[in-house]
Amino acid sequence: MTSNIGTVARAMTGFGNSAIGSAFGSWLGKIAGGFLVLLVLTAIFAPWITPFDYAAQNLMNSNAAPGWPHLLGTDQFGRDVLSRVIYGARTSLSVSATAIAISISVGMTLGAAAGYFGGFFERAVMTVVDLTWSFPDILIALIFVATIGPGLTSTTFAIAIAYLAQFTRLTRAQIVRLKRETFIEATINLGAKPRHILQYHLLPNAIAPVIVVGMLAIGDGIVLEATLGFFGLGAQPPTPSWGAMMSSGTAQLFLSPWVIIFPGVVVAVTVVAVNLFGDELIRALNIRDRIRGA
Amino acid sequence: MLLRYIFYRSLMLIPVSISISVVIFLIVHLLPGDPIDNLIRVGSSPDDRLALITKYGLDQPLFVQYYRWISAMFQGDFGEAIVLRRPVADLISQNLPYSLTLGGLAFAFSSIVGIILGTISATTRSAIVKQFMRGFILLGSTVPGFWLALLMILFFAVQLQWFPVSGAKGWDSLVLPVLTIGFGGVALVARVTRVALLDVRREDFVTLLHAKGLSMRTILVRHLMPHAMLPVVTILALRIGWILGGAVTVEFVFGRPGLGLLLIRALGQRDYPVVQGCLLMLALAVMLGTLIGDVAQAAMDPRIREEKT
Amino acid sequence: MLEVRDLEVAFGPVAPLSGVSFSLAKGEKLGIVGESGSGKSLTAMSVMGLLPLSGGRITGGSIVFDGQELTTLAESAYRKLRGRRLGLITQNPMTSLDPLQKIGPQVDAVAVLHLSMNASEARTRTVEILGTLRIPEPALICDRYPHQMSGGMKQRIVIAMALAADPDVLVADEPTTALDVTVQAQIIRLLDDLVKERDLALVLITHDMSVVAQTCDKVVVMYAGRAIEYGPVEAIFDAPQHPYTQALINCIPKGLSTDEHLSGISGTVPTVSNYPKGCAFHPRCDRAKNICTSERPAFITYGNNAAACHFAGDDR
Amino acid sequence: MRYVTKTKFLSGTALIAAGFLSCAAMAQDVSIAFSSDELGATSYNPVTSSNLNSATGLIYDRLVEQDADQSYHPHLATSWVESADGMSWTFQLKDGVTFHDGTAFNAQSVADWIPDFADTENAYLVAAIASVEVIDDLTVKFVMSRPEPNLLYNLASSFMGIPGSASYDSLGEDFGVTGAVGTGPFKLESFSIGLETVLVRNDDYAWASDLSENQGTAHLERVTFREIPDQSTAFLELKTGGVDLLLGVPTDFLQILKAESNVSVIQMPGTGIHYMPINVTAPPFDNIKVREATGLAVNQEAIVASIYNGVGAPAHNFLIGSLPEAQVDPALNVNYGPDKAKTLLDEAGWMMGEGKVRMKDGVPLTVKLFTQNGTEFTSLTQVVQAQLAEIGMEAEITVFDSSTIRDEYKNNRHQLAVRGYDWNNSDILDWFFSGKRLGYPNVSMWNDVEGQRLNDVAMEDSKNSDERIANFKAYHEYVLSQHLFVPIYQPTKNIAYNSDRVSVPKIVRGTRFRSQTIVDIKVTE
Repeated sequence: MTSNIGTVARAMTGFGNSAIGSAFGSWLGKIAGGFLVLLVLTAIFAPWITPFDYAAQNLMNSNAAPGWPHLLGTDQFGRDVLSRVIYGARTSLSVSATAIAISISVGMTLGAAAGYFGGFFERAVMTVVDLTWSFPDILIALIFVATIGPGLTSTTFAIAIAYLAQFTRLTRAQIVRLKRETFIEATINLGAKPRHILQYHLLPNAIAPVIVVGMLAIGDGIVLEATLGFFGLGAQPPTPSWGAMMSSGTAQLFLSPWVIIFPGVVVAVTVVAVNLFGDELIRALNIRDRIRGA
Repeated sequence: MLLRYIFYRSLMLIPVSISISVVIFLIVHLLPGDPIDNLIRVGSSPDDRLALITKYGLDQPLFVQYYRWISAMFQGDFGEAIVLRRPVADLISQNLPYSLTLGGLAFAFSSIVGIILGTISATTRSAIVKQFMRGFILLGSTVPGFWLALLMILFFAVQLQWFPVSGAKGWDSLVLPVLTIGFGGVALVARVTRVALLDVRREDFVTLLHAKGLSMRTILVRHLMPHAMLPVVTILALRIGWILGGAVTVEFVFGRPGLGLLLIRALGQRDYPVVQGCLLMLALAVMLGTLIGDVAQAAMDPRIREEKT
Repeated sequence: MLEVRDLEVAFGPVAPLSGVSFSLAKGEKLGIVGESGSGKSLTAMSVMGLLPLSGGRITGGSIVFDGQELTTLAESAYRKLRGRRLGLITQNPMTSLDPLQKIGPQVDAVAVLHLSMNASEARTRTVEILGTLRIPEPALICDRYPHQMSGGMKQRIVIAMALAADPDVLVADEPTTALDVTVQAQIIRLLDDLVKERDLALVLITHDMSVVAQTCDKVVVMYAGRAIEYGPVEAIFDAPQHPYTQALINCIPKGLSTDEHLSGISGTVPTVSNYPKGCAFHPRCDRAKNICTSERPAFITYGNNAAACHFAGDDR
Repeated sequence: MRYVTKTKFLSGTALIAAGFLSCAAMAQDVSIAFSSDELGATSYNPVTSSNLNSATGLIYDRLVEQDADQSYHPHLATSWVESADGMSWTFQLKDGVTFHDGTAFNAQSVADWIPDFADTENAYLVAAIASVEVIDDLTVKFVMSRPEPNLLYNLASSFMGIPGSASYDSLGEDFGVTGAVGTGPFKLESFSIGLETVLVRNDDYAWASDLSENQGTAHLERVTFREIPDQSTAFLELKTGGVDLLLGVPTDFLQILKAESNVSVIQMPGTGIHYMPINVTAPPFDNIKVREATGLAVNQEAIVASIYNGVGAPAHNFLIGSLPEAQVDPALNVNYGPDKAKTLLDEAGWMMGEGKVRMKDGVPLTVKLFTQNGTEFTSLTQVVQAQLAEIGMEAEITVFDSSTIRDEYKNNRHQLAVRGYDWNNSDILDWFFSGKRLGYPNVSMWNDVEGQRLNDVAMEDSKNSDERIANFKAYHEYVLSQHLFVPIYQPTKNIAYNSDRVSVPKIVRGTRFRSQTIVDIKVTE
């Protein structure tokens, strides 16, 4: 595939900056970053923050509207929606982050090997990568979950596989670019072993864009997890995840909309925050062009 | 030159297709469960079950089953659906038009609107427009499709009653699904267009175009757009697979038949021939998409044309 | 023909260029010389009216071309000058042409736009100009793409574009930097000939003092966004007033003698955001005194040249 | 109609047009959304298809019909006689019945039809019929290879709607897809797989069964059946007038539907049970005391009241209430009894320790609870999980798709599961508890000598229906005594319709909402 995919990949990973938007952007970036930190802290300290047990049912008080003591209301089992949204942050964030971490490590290995060794190996890897990249991610995830069974583990792997192509491609592009740089050529000419070059010279230099793109992909991962949840896969009850909550019976949308609307809003806000913050990172690290190079 | 390029590029697809068919076959047959459970009903005996397994050749070793499938495939025979009891080719050809209509319209919608919005956002001087576009693009690429679909129905179909809630009859049933899929697509295309335009604008030759005294509009239309279209074409070509199979959630919510829904339903029933057929179709569409993308690139960019022939 | 006075350029809050003045008549060749980042290219862009492309604007001074004030000129009127009366040659021929278009149309466009020619007239003219630039088989070249040509050839195409509408002033922004040494000389010679043949005014921007010495009539030496010395080439080479000019001249290898000491300039060019107070050159200057760190030197005319140094005119 | 509603928003001239549209709408034209469990049919061939929907019953008539009380009523057969030894059945057929293609329905039609079942997945329905003899034009005799007290039940099934032989043979594979010929009150006009089926009135129809009030042609001229996979979308279609009838409304929607002024809901007694099978081979459930305790932990009444809003009935044994075999010794019924459950667990050695979970030999009482995706079961499973926690049993839920969960059962990886069945015949006991079908469908993995003996007697040695009832009841009671499952809930079948537009008989006859009721529906708007 051609280098234009680079622009595509870059475009997909963040919105370009503009001179005027710059000041406004960094202000937004601060808010987005602050929100994300808060979210992660909430997820970590969920047991101490939640007002109720996320799994405690109270069938006599089901579908209660937001109010006191259930600030965001209760679901059809009388469980506290706020507590579930907070615990849901745990599930959704950890599933997505773990998935992307796996995706990055495998993708970087594949991409680095492909970019470094080139030839038939590169062509084979990239053909597969391009194909999976063009395959709808929801189908990849659905087939994968059908194969190894539902649950958080398989959802995690499904998301990891769905986004593998992106990181393989990005790493490869970084490596190909770096390989042309003089200091690497020098190292190669000095007779260093491929493993050494990859490990000490190429990968450290390639990692920043990959990490940032990975961060942005966490947002996509959250959405994919939610969509899997819509098909009843993903987190197993009573474990809350945003996706599972949003899909907990579309009947809820009419009966007790807060059960579905609040997780939806949290997903939207989180993903937007992830994107804004990612943009700031790209700007701060000045790696826009390197992401473009993919 | 271009023809030569297409020829060689197509040759590469043959080994890829064969490997893909093996992968698809293995994935489908490694799925736990089997289609026979979906055929037998209360009252049939365990012997009836065995008879069915034999009838559909599911007791044969995997490679025998693969050989049968692939050799039939070479004669254009997609096989017979086990649970759905129809020729797979029939099922696909019944569902494909729906996918193509929905996908094609969503594709056209997102390309045209996306390119226009992307161009506006890259060229506007107004900070408000810029921030608005930024917000739109951000939202468009983050909202889950099923969520958007439900909201669309609630607002446009239930509140305003402008369009039917679901179904696939008449043009008006297409509007909401196309908008739902298109929303994300528009955001993506606008994003790519915008970034590509901003990238090209920084190239040296653009300075020289200005130095020639060309107007901004001439430069945009004659020089910047063709460049910006290279990545846009790439992403659009890559989306062909998404068009055919990626609309599952939208098909589900809007009650439209389609390849994605057929595939997911067959997957649930382990209707092997249907799943295989659909996946192969999608894979072919994806390969065709990358081929079209590459060819379009080559047609547009003389550098690629030479590099690859 | 062209007169620049106290030009000042700003990008948002930063002002990377100020206090640049020079004048140029028909048939004259002016060199603007300095290290990268000294503001040479900004000067060129200011003259071409292309600063807004990179987000900059002119905040002070004037540029008068043929009696017309350019700094306040409307964009539409400026567009009629660009390509028609002001020609630009850019630094990197590799990236100066639209890679998706054939050579012919790219050159034709100028004549079509400014000389109201139709396509075939413009093509005839293109072929003719390419021929005068010593490009072999000009008619065939028109049907080729930029990537199919060598760097030197591409730079000739760029020159052809600049010349297509018979301009009065040619601004050449480091036209040879990206080229092989042998080609460099050819291009410089070509420019030199063109000035003679067509009675052009040439602004040649370069970091190479020797090119200036060979080619130009006048020279502006720039450092850290300011002109620091200006005058006829002979005067400046004979008696450079600014220590920086002196240093640049010292950098030119004089011959092939093996024991010759080639001096460099110690230190680095400051970036826009941290221009030193006073004379921007003082941290690298071996003659710097207290006054140099606090007061910016004014332009002092000394003989035929003028220099911005507190010690201009002093004997060394 | 949606378009009528839409025009209301438009101005005066459009209102006149709307008037015309309303007249057109008065032309007895309705659209019906299938329930989610009957989606995805690819053919209206009743003989070979494994998945038929409600529209099938409108195209084809059956020889006999079954009512909600499980009694049998004549339809195309006016009467029947079973020989004393059960080895033959003779049916008198209705006179004057014609197929949609104009050919007459007679004894030969039946004789041509039964052999078509050979080698299909539906062959078991006629497996006991050795041959079909045409006695005269309107008399046909089934010669049996063994007594089959269940024959009438089979004949009343959708799969035994009678197709016209001529068309069946000429269309071949395409029968039921491009065309379909039966004797039913409606003819197939068009069938778009996965989208909709359009039926038009059979104007010759004059042979409805006595389950219908209307004995002539249907009131409706045109019925459009639509497939809408998402339940909430289907609900919105009903609300906005896109469909007039919703077959199969999930219980969670009832509350919302009742709030809609223009929507009426019919609740029919269901034909199935939601229950929790217990894998008797997986410890700790190999101990009958633990199994019994599990059953005592489930509060059926609370479940019906809370998650089903009082709709439907609690289930206390394995069969639907209307079957005579369900009337077992009350002592054997499974009821809520948490105290006894705790005692039983104590006796089994599972003691309450410090935490909320019982322990035995340092092992916590943690079990796997499987279920299928789809809101119906996942909600129920979560409540069951909470109720099990009350007696100190920690259940971990896994939600599978229907194919994967069967694979788990077959590989004996399960302990508890929440599932349901839909079947209005006591032979369901054989299906789920026969030692021949361990894993799936026998999810309880129960293989017991006495159980199998009682099963064989009920399945094979029943000469007539009274004997069959007694045998199955005995088998049912024995199954209950072994605590192989926990009965939970008998759902109702809920049908919602737009009461502004259509009138539907208040009392629905038959085992489900089918042709016998649809011929009585009128457009009233």
